[in-house]
Amino acid sequence: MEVRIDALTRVEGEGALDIRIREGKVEDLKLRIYEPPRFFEQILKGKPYHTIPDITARICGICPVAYQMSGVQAVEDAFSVKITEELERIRRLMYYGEWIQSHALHVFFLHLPDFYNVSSILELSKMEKSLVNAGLEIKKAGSKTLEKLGGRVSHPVSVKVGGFYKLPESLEELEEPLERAMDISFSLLEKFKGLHFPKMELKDIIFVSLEEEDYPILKGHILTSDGMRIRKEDFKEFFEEYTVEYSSAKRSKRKDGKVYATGPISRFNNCYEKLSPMAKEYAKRLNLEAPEKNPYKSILVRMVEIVHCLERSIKIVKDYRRPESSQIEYKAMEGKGYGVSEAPRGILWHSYSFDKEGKIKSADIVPPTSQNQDVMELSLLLGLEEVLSQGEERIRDESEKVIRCFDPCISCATHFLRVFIS
Amino acid sequence: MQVKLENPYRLREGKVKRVIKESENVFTFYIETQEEAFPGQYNMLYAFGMGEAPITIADKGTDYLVHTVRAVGDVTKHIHTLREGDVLHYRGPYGNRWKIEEAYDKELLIISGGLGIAATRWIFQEAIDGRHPIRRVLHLYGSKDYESLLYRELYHRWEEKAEFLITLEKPDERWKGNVGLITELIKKTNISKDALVFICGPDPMVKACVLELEKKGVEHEGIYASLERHMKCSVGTCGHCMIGPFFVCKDGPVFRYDRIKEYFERKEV
Amino acid sequence: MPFFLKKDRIEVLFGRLKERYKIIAPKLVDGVISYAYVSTMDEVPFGYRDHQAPGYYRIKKEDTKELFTYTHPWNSPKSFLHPPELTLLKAKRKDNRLEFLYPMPDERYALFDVRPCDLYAIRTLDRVFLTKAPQPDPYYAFLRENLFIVAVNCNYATDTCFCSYMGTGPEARERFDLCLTELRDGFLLEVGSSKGDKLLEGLKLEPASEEHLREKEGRIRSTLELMKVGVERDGLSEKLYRVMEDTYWEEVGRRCLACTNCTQVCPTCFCFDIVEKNSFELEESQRVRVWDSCFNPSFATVHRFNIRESIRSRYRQWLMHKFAYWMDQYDTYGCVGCGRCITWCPVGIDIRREVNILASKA
Amino acid sequence: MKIGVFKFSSCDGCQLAFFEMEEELFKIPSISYFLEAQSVNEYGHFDVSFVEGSVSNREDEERIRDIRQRSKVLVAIGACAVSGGIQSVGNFEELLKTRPIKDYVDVDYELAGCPISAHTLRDFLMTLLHGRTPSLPDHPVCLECKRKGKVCVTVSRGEICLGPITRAGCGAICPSYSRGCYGCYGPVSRPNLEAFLKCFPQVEEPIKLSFNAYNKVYRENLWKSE
Ligand SMILES: Cc1cc2nc3c(=O)[nH]c(=O)nc-3n(C[C@H](O)[C@H](O)[C@H](O)COP(=O)(O)OP(=O)(O)OC[C@H]3O[C@@H](n4cnc5c(N)ncnc54)[C@H](O)[C@@H]3O)c2cc1C
Ligand code: SF4
Ligand code: SF4
Ligand code: SF4
Repeated sequence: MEVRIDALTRVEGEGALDIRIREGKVEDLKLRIYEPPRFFEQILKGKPYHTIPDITARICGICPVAYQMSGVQAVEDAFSVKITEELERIRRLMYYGEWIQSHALHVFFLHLPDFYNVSSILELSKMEKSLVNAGLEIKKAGSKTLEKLGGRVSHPVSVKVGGFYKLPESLEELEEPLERAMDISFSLLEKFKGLHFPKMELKDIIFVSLEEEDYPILKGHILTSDGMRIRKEDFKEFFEEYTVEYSSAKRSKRKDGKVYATGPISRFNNCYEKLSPMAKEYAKRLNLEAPEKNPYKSILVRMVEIVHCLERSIKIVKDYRRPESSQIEYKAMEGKGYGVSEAPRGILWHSYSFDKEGKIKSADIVPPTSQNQDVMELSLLLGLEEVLSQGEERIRDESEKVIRCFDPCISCATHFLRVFIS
Repeated sequence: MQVKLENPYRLREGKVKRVIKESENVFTFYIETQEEAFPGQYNMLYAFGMGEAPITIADKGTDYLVHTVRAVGDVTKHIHTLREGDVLHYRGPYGNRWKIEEAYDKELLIISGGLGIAATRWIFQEAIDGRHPIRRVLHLYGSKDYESLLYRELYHRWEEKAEFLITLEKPDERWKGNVGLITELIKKTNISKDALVFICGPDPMVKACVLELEKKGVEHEGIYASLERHMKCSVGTCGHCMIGPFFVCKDGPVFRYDRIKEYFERKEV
Repeated sequence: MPFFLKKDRIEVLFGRLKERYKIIAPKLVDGVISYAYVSTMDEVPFGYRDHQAPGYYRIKKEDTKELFTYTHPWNSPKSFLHPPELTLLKAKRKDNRLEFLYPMPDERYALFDVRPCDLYAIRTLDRVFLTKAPQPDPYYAFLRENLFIVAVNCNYATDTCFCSYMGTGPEARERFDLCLTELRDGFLLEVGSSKGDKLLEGLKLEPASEEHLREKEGRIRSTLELMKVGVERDGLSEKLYRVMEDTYWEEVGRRCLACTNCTQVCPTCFCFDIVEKNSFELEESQRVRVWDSCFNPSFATVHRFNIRESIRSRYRQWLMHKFAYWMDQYDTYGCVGCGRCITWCPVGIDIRREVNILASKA
Repeated sequence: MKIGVFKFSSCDGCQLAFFEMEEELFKIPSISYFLEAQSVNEYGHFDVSFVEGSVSNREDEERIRDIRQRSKVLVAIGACAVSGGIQSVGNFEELLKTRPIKDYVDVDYELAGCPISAHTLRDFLMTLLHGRTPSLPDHPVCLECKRKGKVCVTVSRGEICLGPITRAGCGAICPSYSRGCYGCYGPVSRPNLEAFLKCFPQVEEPIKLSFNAYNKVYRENLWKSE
């Protein structure tokens, strides 16, 4: 039997899935991403360094801040710019805003309908109006943060190498929506606890995240669940990208051949201890413990991360005083730089080299969705075991559900340089 | 200090008494009101959520006034949905009037092009009602085709009292009268040099008629034209309707031709 | 009778204003002197100097004890009397009927530090919206009547200032409530209205001496001398009417971006659009007045056809309106010589130069 | 009213505008096709189709023609659909071939922006729902910049700002954040490019880097000269 899903729904971007089943077993399974590649690395070549945050943001309209943050970090790395703590805090706040907005979007708009067996949030809102409204409020807190700091939710305009073009006088107006989102998140605990999660265990995979002073988001080195700590500049020594014939997106695996996952579950499993107190409390009340190996429960981890971001954001907002200067001075120079941060969907790695004037000589970007394609296929194999005998419709349905757990972003995955046919 | 001023943006309401379908996209509305107004003036008609549009007061009785509206955009299309008994919100009247007294003891020539007849209907009816000492009243009306002729039910009465001539640009077999542009009709018509002329129609038509009238020896001082421009406020403050130093909304819409000539005839003023 | 005010006493004046009004005063915003709400006098950029030229604006802190060392802010009183966005009416659907509300603005502003050019511009706007309008505009009237004006005479003029040529400055002559002239060791304080009198009520004030008056005159004179480039005002509108078909308009039209900046910063340009703001399900609709510009391609469209398609003709509309049509409409020029349109034109078109060239062709 | 939302080569940011409409998203009657929002979709006939992204290959080309055929009104949303987007910069370097929607089919409306703003989308949808004819701005960002009371960054700090030739709609965000507009809404329909470039020759580069570099106005006036 062949099961085809020509167009995955409720994911960002467009992809397809082909499954071949023989004698009750999956014989072949292909996650096909068919969106044409957009050649960002090539486009960046020759452009001045300062265009990086604006251009790379366009790789993904859902997590542009992630691109901006990894991007400026790489440039600052190359030019030896050290950002002040004060400015770093505001960068974090902006990034939290994106996590909140993007996670809430995924949790409520894309993922939650699966647990209620409805087609969309529009239908969900007819049966669970208050739940949907709550989701909107949480998302709004993130959107407002982004708008305040960057002018708009998607492709904000304020981020630059060395800091920000301009910072707001005050952030007071964010306090109320953030605090409200926090209350609302807690009020939803019972709802989330009551969701039904199919069983699945990702036994043999490696969880990969960043590690830094706080729960990882803005920077740091790479940490694997089997105990490796890798400097950002060495990323490519341990992880390699490869392509498959049936998909227009690159993939990534660890050089030792191990399948790995990046994203909320990996962060949670690797860095649980660094979550904010309220986020820990939230996890506890959801009976969520690290390591959590059931990808279906990623929705819970996203909620925990939302709470973490809200708590950290509220603190930053309350302490905020506009810095004397919104940016620090620097000079462009020849060299190579690396930037890595935790996009909502996982590790986003950038590296660039520049000539004397700061023109980009080469660019290399590895987004989270590229990295998660193998683990998605693996999870599909596991997730489909139970339903293989239940007919095409059910298989199709379950496949999409499994894929959604990873919140893949296909626009990110197809940004890349060139298709190698393997 | 309390500011107590009449708010020019305040809307009033009038009930639709009667709706006449003139043609496929032109309707005439009779609105209940006792407001004072003069021929040549216009109202701003309001459509909820759509905006306002300046519309000529086509006629007036003791307790109603008449608007003829062509549905071209948001406001006018909305107005077309109104039926008997509905309420129309409007403000006005605005603008100046046709100076009929200038025609005393003279010939009065009215030239209407297309929907422009909405702006001349009332003054034409006044001119022929016998109260004004006018020597001769002549009305030339040019229309695209038979279907778009307006006010057909009035022609009979008009023809009895004055010379009312129609020309059609693209007639069909139903039409027995004049054929061609309105300028052709002017050419054919006997008009005295000192006739007073009222024109309303699209800009190019007005210009062409003036040329034709010049040939007949009519002076620009004897020609009045009613103009159409983009309008938002109607009280001379939004600036959109400016033509040279004039605001069409308050200094017009009726202008003596010699006064606006140099702006009107110039390109892009 | 003019008074003399010691330097530090200006705080008292400011304090009194603050008790009664929302104070709008010059303030540094993004490195530019701007009219904005201020709550203390410290926010006023005393001691700063603005350097303006066509398409250029920078400020510098001066080493001086003088306070009013700058010229007018980049924006003008227009922003508060004829705000860029103002709701004219709110309509609401209720049981198949419409209900209308006409919200009158309720701010009581004190404009602290209005320069003579802008004071004259207020007078011009008064004509547009009140005295020469067929129906006075109540929204403007409300804001205007509640307005308290503290004028300040100019001790400095920047390169784009030409008020003296337009006959509007550098001395304020009328329509202020109070007027200050900064002198060597204090201020000359003139009262222009009973409102001004009332604000000073109970303050012990020292009458100004002859010498103070002489110093003021001297200062005004030296400011006047700073203005080297202007326009010849006499007979200007007649001359311009004569050159409406000149080919020179084409030349300016080639340089102008039609970006609308000149019309927006001009303290007298009043043109506006009215737009609908609707609720999603159309239960409610507002009519909102927003600034427009004769450079906007949609400004003069009739039946999808833009009467002023070329930039040349839009530039002509703007300049002719300011210096010719305005005279016929409002019995005054539409230009007060503040120079804002010169400074804030991104490509630095200098209206003085264009006017002079055109007039010389008549 | 049957609505369809379609994606071609793009970043998804314009579709996000639908979600950013928040409560009002739920007031749109009958979204029949929108892969990112719902799992049950009907690919039939559409009253209004919104198309995000640029057309990059044969399949895309066939798909857009098919969508056009099924749609009464077709709306291109965002710089990718209107101008080709950032990826179309690759056209000049012969990296790939990707084109705006209008190069293949008739487009009824174009919503500018990289991305479009939720606010614009809301107004546009609302206007259609109310039975009005949408009217989209053709004036420059400068007018919005002044209506918002923002100081000109070109004059006060010598920043390069594409505001004078860029279509309004964003609310002058960049000048509000003390930086020059980088043209993400694309050019107004008739910019005075010659005058602008003469005064600011250094803007040519940012225009050519921009998300609208492949816009017809620039394609015909800027790249041709080379
Ligand atoms: C003094 C005066 C008197 C008038 N008297 C009458 C009268 O008696 N009867 C009458 O019918 N009209 C009259 N008009 C004309 C009428 O006011 C205009 O046609 C008015 O614009 C209609 O408003 P609207 O909102 O319906 O159309 P609008 O939306 O303003 O549309 C006006 C024109 O623009 C076109 N248009 C609409 N939408 C767009 C768009 N998105 N982009 C480009 N073009 C577009 C329309 O096709 C139409 O041609 C008068 C005008 C004036 C100045
Ligand atoms: S035209 Fe220019 S100089 Fe004159 S008042 Fe307006 S902005 Fe000032
Ligand atoms: S900052 Fe840019 S958009 Fe604003 S006025 Fe200046 S040139 Fe125009
Ligand atoms: S100012 Fe320009 S670049 Fe910035 S958001 Fe607006 S259109 Fe885009």
